[in-house]
Amino acid sequence: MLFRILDKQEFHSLVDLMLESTEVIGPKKIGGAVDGRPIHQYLPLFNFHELDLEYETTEIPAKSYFLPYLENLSTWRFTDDDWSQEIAYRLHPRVILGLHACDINALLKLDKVMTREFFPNPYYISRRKNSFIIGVDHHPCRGGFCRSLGTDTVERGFDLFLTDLGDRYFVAIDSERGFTMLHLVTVRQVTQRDTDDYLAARQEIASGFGPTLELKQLPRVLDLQFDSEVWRRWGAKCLSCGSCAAVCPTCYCYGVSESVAMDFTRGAKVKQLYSCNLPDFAQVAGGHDFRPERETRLRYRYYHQHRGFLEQYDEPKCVGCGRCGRSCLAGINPPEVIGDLLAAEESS
Amino acid sequence: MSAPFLHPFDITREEPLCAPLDYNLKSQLKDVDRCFKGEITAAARLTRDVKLFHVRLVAPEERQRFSFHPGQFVMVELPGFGEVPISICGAQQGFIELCIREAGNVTAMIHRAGIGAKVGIRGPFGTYFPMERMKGHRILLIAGGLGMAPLRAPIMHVTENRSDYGEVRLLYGSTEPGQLLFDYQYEQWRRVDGITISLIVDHPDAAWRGAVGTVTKLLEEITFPLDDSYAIVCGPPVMFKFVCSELSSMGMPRDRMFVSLERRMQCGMGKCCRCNVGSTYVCMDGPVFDFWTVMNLKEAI
Amino acid sequence: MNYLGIKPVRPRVAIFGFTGCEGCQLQLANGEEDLAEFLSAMRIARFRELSSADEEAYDIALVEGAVTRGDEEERLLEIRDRARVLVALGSCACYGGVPRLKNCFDPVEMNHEVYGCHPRESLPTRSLREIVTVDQEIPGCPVAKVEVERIIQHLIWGLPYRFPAYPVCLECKQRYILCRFEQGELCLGPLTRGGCLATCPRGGLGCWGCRGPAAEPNYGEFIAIARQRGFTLREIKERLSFFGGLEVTP
Amino acid sequence: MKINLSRELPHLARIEGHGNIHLTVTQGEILEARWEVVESPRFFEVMLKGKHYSSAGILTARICGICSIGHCLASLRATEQAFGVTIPETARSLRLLAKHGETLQSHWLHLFFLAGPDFLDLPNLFPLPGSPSEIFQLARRLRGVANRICDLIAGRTTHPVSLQPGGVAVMPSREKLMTLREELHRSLEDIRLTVDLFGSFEIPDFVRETEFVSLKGVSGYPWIGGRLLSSDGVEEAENDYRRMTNEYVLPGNSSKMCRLSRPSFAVGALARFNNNFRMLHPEALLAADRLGLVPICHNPFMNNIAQIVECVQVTHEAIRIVDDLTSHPGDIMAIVTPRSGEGVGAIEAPRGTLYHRYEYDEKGYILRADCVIPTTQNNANIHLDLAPLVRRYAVEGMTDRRLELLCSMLVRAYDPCLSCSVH
Ligand SMILES: Cc1cc2nc3c(=O)[nH]c(=O)nc-3n(C[C@H](O)[C@H](O)[C@H](O)COP(=O)(O)OP(=O)(O)OC[C@H]3O[C@@H](n4cnc5c(N)ncnc54)[C@H](O)[C@@H]3O)c2cc1C
Ligand code: SF4
Ligand code: SF4
Ligand code: SF4
Repeated sequence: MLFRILDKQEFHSLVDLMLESTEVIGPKKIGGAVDGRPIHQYLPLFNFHELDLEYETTEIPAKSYFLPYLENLSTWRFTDDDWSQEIAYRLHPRVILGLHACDINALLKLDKVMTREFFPNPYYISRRKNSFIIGVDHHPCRGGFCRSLGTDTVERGFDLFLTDLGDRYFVAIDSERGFTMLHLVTVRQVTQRDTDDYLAARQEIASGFGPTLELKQLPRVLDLQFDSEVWRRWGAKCLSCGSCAAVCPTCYCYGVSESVAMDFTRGAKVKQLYSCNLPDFAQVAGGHDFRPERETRLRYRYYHQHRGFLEQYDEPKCVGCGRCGRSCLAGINPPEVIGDLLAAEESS
Repeated sequence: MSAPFLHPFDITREEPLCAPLDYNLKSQLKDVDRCFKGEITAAARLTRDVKLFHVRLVAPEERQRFSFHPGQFVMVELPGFGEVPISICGAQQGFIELCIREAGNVTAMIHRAGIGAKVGIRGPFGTYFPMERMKGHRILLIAGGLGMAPLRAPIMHVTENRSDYGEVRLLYGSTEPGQLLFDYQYEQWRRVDGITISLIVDHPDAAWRGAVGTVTKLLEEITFPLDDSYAIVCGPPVMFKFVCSELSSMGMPRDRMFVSLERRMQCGMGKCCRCNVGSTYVCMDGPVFDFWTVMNLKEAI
Repeated sequence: MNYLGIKPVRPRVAIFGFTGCEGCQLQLANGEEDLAEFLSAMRIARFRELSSADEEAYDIALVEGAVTRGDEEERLLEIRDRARVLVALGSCACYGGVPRLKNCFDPVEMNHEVYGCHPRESLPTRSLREIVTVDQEIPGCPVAKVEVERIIQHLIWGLPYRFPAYPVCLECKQRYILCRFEQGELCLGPLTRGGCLATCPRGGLGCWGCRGPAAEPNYGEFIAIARQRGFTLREIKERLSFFGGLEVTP
Repeated sequence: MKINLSRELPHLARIEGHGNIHLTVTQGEILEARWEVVESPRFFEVMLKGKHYSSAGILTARICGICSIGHCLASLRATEQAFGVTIPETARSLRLLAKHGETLQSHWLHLFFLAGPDFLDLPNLFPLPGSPSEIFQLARRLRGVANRICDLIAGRTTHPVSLQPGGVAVMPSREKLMTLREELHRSLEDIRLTVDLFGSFEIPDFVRETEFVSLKGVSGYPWIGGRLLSSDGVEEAENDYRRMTNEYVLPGNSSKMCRLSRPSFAVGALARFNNNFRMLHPEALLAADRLGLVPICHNPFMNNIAQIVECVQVTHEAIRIVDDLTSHPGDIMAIVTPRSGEGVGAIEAPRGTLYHRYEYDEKGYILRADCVIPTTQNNANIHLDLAPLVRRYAVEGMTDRRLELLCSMLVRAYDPCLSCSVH
């Protein structure tokens, strides 16, 4: 990996240049909660001042720019007794600016599912390859537990990654196009002082984390505690609303629905991201349901995150961003649920 | 700035676009959601709610390259209406045979579509029965109810390669005589292909002369040793669970029995997660599993 | 035009209105982009609000509004007799809707208060299914035109329509809408059937539950959450009872 | 000339709600010419009791599916008056824009789908399969613009969500407002076509002198709040609306009736025009001129024409508001603190002046509510128009069928909203 130093003024010029020619997505403050906490989302930017890199977290992850909540898979045109299918991929380049390490790690996990499987997903690949990703270092956020999962830092999956050194950014470059992009402005080589400052900054960030969860035993515990009353307790709270999966940067499951115009001349096949907590997720014809109770569905989600995915891809699917816990009205959050499970295993 | 500084990545241009002609090849698969166009050339009613469809791929080239293994399934698409997973129950002279029960909206609509209607076909997907491994062995083919549909493909495979296999027994149970699928083929399988067929029904009618009861009862007939045999068991989960436990108590190793699981599926490609059992995608790691694996899947049955 | 080898029928549709605001009927004339296709997909036998044509025979009856008078009940029974398919259009028809709110007041006093010494006939509000068999319900206040279109198509095919099983929250999140609870407001989104594209939260208003319950509403936990966030039982109950579709348990 | 006629026209078509006309003419003498509202009463005023102030606007919007925005705005205004809340200027503009959207929605619906077929001699304006008529397309486009205004500002075409106590909950983005402006601008051409179309219709020539009541325009054509004015010279404050409406109950009609200086008065587009034509935009005046609408006009059928004139007016006003909103956006929500008190909100709904009045307890729950609906105010006038109309045309020897049609056209011209009137 190559490193460069970018003055903040130069960074401003770079963003201005990007805004001139491409769609730029970045964290933007869109309001506040009753408790006064600011709320940010990744949204299209129109000028540099809308960008707020000091944000703690966003409610919705950047996943919707790669796996949109609603996506047209194909369009049908009907003529008498026949039809044709049209498939279109998103081909416009765009810059996604200001992703934190956890979100980039989440993309790396999605990459494993979407690009390297038996059936690569062209809709995803097209969006992924057309996204220029600039990450940014930040201080630990409330409710996040990325450290426990080792996703508080990221080594790949971005084009540029910025660490704030006060008046300048320490930039990690991970792609050819990232390197080329930096040619548009003035950058300089890293000096010893920069490196020292960078390490100090990293050190400061690292020291901000609270205690971590010990997750090594978790996959085994999940099997052992399959019928634990922990699931009943948390499951009773679940509203079956699907918010957790909607805001999770790594959840990718979906449902498909098709529609046809009232005059039967055209139709569409549309994918909508779904959630395994929703009542009909595993229902089949005739009404049989493989996971009929809230608790079995809640349990399934934790299984997939921390055991199932691990079995297939050697890593858990969760990046510890804490979004699911923050957006759950019932307050179901991984650190507590996992904590309860581990405790149940201890005491049994 | 004049020129755009990010160059669009065009997935359709990067490599020569290749239609997914054969899903069994890990070939340069690009447009995974594009389906073959298939024409319904024949539709025959087998029972009150089951019809057998012959679907012929419209493009000759696609027809030629379409190949499948017994046990695999395709996604059948009614454009603008919906898509459902259906096991391939046979393929002959350029058409695919699909045996479809009217179970809900999409299947009801397929039942209504007239001859000549065009449907979309994606696939074949999934794992298949290990017909190679079974060569030279005795085979038990056991079906309950609509389980006969996925079982028909292995039967056809056996009849076409009869000399490769040892003794073949078909045990088939159904609720009532009118629900027995493919009854017009039994004679041929018996007389020409030398397959022993035992039938049983729950609710006999006046004309029924055969056995009465559930399919597990037919297992009593089996006298030969099972440790060197193979079994394919298709039917509802309760049925195959019973049958497989019975078979293993009779001495058949659990990894020599194969079953086909049914789950909700929306993609067939391990993306929608709807068919997940624990960490296993029924569409990719299944639908055919050996019974040992199924026993180890939490929530599988 | 054939669709998948099937020739779609053009059903004869009659539209009726009972006690309600007629806003749902009005939705049928909205959705300008494909209004012509929509209206041509059926033969409108009767639609008093927009047409003076009046045919006796029809296959599908779309009935809007709740029943609050004897003559309405009679007409409903007659419509049930004649229609092959009876559809309850809108929350009033499905659940009694807003008109049901009057049921918690004393009918005599209520009448006196509004009409003085000339009281009007008014029975306790009932939904259609409290009187006749309803084949299909289309909830919403007002109904969502897109959903009506899909349902009409399903009626044309004679196949049941499946509503989303998920509550409003999912669509809310998927549209980048800020949670109303986070803004200090009450929202019935976690209980209410999705499919409205979270219209109210998107417009800056908590959900009022016009579409009735989602597949598995968790009332107990919902009330606990709302109370914990400082809403009184009175507020919560007022909200839950608003459109008549949700359960109001203490 | 002797005419014998006994007609019941039950459940009149192409009006909102259920109403009947009873006609009995024997030997040319009118025994009965009666307008009767048979819509089921819903008792909104009672339902409102004990409701939290945040529910009032949402509940009362359900009085009517066509003028839900009007009801909501009247309700919010009454609540805000009761609590002494002043809403921010931008919110005021947004509300007016939503109001204009509704006026367009309602007027276009009435002109094309409800009244229009009478002039075209059609049962309805439904398109024929495969070939929708040009008039249908025109109606579709115009209603489309109206619906999009409401969608954008109020959050939905019917039963608004963003109009809330204290102001408006969301500010539409600049881009969306700009698109709307373009659309409004383009629709002016369609409005010109509509003016031509209605100019080609033969409007029945019938005159009966009556009193016209509306809000009083001060700096512009009046829509939301202000003083009340009658063409007979009565003027009252918004809070004293009851002296203007004088509601009374008639046995047999589910709707109440109103009177002022005479046994009946009229509200609505024609009343607004007659009372405030001086405030109209030049283009609106031009349209009135082209369509032969001259103040003070006493032909109730000309209400249709007054509606078109108002559509011109409202479209021009809407364009100006969008310009203001894009150039100086500001706050859209004021803080609302409930207190005990009472407040009145008067609004010019599409069919005329609408009043809501609430009394609140100190926690913001409603103690008493009163809503006076435009159609209630028009009912007596409709009723009293029928006999002279029948008399005039019966003398001309008109056929029964024509006469019947004319009577229904008269009722329709008022664009009555019967669910509203028996809220
Ligand atoms: C691998 C596999 C092979 C199958 N082979 C056959 C076959 O050969 N013949 C046959 O008649 N049926 C077969 N089925 C079952 C068949 O797919 C369902 O009956 C069918 O999906 C019901 O769809 P529907 O739209 O008619 O019903 P609905 O109840 O309207 O279903 C709605 C949606 O739910 C999903 N769904 C519902 N039930 C099932 C189910 N059991 N499995 C998967 N998805 C479901 C589908 O996505 C469907 O679009 C098979 C299923 C699987 C998984
Ligand atoms: S499961 Fe929760 S904490 Fe983990 S990645 Fe998803 S949203 Fe974040
Ligand atoms: S606003 Fe309502 S519907 Fe949306 S997420 Fe919050 S609770 Fe759910
Ligand atoms: S958000 Fe709630 S109240 Fe609003 S339309 Fe949807 S279901 Fe109805």
